[in-house]
Amino acid sequence: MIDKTVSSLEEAVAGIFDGATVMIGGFGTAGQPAELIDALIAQGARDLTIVNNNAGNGEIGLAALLKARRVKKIICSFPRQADSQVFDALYRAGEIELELVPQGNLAARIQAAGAGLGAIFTPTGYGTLLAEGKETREIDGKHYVLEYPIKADFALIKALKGDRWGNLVYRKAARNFGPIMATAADVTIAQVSEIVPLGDLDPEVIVTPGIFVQRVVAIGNAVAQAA
Amino acid sequence: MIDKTVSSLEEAVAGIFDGATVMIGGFGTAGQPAELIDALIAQGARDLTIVNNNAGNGEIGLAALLKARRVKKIICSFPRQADSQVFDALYRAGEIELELVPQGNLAARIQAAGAGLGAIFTPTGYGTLLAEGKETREIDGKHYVLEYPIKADFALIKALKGDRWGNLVYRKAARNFGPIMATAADVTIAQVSEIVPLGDLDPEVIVTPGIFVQRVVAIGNAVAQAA
Amino acid sequence: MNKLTRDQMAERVARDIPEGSYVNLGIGLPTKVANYLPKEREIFLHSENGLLGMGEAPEPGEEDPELINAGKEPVTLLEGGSFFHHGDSFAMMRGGHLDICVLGAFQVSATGDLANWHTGAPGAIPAVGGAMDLAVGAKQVFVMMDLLTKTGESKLVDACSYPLTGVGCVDRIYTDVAVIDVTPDGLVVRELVEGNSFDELQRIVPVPLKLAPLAAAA
Amino acid sequence: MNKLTRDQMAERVARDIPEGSYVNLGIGLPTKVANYLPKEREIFLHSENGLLGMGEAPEPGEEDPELINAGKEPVTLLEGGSFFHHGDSFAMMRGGHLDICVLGAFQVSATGDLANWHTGAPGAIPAVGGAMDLAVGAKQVFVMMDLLTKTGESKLVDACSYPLTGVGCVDRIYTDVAVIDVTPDGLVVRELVEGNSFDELQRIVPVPLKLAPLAAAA
Repeated sequence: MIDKTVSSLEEAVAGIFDGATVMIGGFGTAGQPAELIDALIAQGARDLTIVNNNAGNGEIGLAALLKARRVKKIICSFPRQADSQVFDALYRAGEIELELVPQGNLAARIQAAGAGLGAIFTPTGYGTLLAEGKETREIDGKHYVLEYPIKADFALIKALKGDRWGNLVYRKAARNFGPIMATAADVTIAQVSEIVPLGDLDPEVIVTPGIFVQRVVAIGNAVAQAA
Repeated sequence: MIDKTVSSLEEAVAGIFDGATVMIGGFGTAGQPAELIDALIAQGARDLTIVNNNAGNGEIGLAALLKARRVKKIICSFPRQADSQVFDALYRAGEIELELVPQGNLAARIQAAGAGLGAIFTPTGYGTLLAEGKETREIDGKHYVLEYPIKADFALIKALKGDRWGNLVYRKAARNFGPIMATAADVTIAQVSEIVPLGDLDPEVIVTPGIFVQRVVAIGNAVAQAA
Repeated sequence: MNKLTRDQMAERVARDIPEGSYVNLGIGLPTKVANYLPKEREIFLHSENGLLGMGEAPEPGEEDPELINAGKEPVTLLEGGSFFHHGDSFAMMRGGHLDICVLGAFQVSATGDLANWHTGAPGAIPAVGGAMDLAVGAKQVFVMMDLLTKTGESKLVDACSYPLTGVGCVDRIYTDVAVIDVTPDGLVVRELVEGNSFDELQRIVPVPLKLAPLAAAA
Repeated sequence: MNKLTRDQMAERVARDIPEGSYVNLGIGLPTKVANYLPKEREIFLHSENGLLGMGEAPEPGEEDPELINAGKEPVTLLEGGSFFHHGDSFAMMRGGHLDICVLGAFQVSATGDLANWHTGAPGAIPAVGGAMDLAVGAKQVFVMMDLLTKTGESKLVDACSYPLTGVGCVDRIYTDVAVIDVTPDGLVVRELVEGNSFDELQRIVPVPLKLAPLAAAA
């Protein structure tokens, strides 16, 4: 019997190694797997490259990981926010590397990794700073920039429900990057509000099929009272 | 009030012009929008380029469209089947053009069109007849072929339920090409077993959001008794 | 010159959004447009974080931290709305499925180049989000901005001095003093706020303008 | 030489599929492998038309024309299975998410080139389906074929004469007389059907073979 559920957050983040590339789901705090991030901080892996839409909010979650000095580089689209003070300070001090990627290219590059494409010509960013030094091409009268896949060793994501095969469904706008990050990491680790028996999730509504998920951990349904 | 539902198959296929590129959903007969195809035959458009996984089965649906001599060219992955006699005869007589595309490249090229990419480097087909004359590139030690998007003027697809905003859900393996073709056509026309009131489809389980659908027509639930 | 308030600008943009449009309203000023879309007109608001059919702000106390817009403010979802992941959301944007996006701007050039994400100032931390995807992807790109900076310089320029968001992507500019189209023949003033004259406008904009009001501008 | 029947070949392949594997069984002979997967072992069968967790053939009368496999035969879905569209399905294949695919073959070369979609015969109507995606995408590509053609020629060849499906993609070949791995050091015989000798095998295969049985082959 295959059972991808693990019984502790510690077990969930086991094996994340120094220098790993780790995708972290979420758009701001919606969909951010805060408990998994806390477990990663406790686990101790350092020199991480983080892929996330943002660069942390306030002092919790991703911001706390940054504050613990575990992150060497962040690949994101929107670091600067009203409450991104942790990142801002590290960045200004030259203590974190930033690769700024337009949000749609971030999504498309993650998808390209998950789908096994070698590279994509995307229109986004053509003629801008963010395409400097990149190969471009005119196709049918429109300009495109060549962008490469973003793969990860691990993905930490948050879903609403999961089962022992790793099937996942999400909740509202917390879905955001979860389903695509799950496809692009060697080991995808999902925190869910509830682990349900196999067969409980309707095969028509499963958003992330279990093939993309290696570990599932339940964190209780504190965040999903409305589900 | 926006109402994308139309009351007849005739209205559903109105405006499909001679020479149009038309995507038709389905994998064999599962998900094939047979009633829309019959309506297209009655409508009379000719010199069509058809994009489908197959090239018709038996004498109905897509095979009937071919038999009516409305198709100039077919883009597909698997034309030859036990019951593809209509296509076989036209092809052998030189009366239909075939662009053979590996199934995954067909899907990826349709997705690229829907997502606004200019081209993709795909590993599928490298070193084969189907990549002859195409640009290739080695990326990180692996070989890729450059493939371009496949767009369409119209897509005819089959779904289980739809609403007046064009939101769709599908049924089992009849989903196949429907959701991706919907993204890649200027005008996507969906036949559904049932039109439901707005709000009946759970926002979490809508597979094709209405933005990708221009017309919805109900054909009764003859095929969906198990739904 | 007479100037529209920010709310009047939002109301002006809202008037030009037809029923049935798929629309993305950028963070900041453009978000205000939602307040002026007539209730009887069905317009589909898209938010890049995976929502279509976005509704109004929730009642106080009804906020859901997992139901937010691209500006990370609580929103609601209309009946008929849907949720999807970031890949699908940006396919909608980049794939030309949005009819209109409305963006703020630091500068717009005479040829429709847009600068709205980065001042280029030393020490500034850049953040781009989905702006570049909207700029290249939407069928029509509307910009909404005051014509002048706080220090009185025209934000409508010959060539942007700030880093670009997109090249030649802007279709129409709603300013506090006039509505201006970017056309193959250059910038064309379609509408002047009541009391403003074309000559007055041309004096403060360092790019040649033409005057060609739209018959059905309202 | 002693030869396995087609069912024995299917049984042999099935033995090598570990619990928890994500597996795609190609159309034709490979489909038989499903019949020999031990019921107590949870293995996830993928079908490129959008199924994961495919089950057995339905009872007669229970067939659903919208629940079919890639060979367009009626199947069932296990509890825990899921449906998805062709884009996602081929992302699973091309993106390296399948552990194993099992494909039939016309020919396999000494370096693991695969030919299984087209005889190249004049007048033949080619059809490729998902074979090329499986060949490049699965972590391990197993081929399942009789060693000899009906006219007695080796299907294991120095270089394929039929049009290729994929270059250097095959990892292991299950034939009716032996199991052979494609390795950086060439073709290595891992297992001979009982009663067959290596020398005998080498005599009919026009490519140099090595013998290196796997300790834990069964």
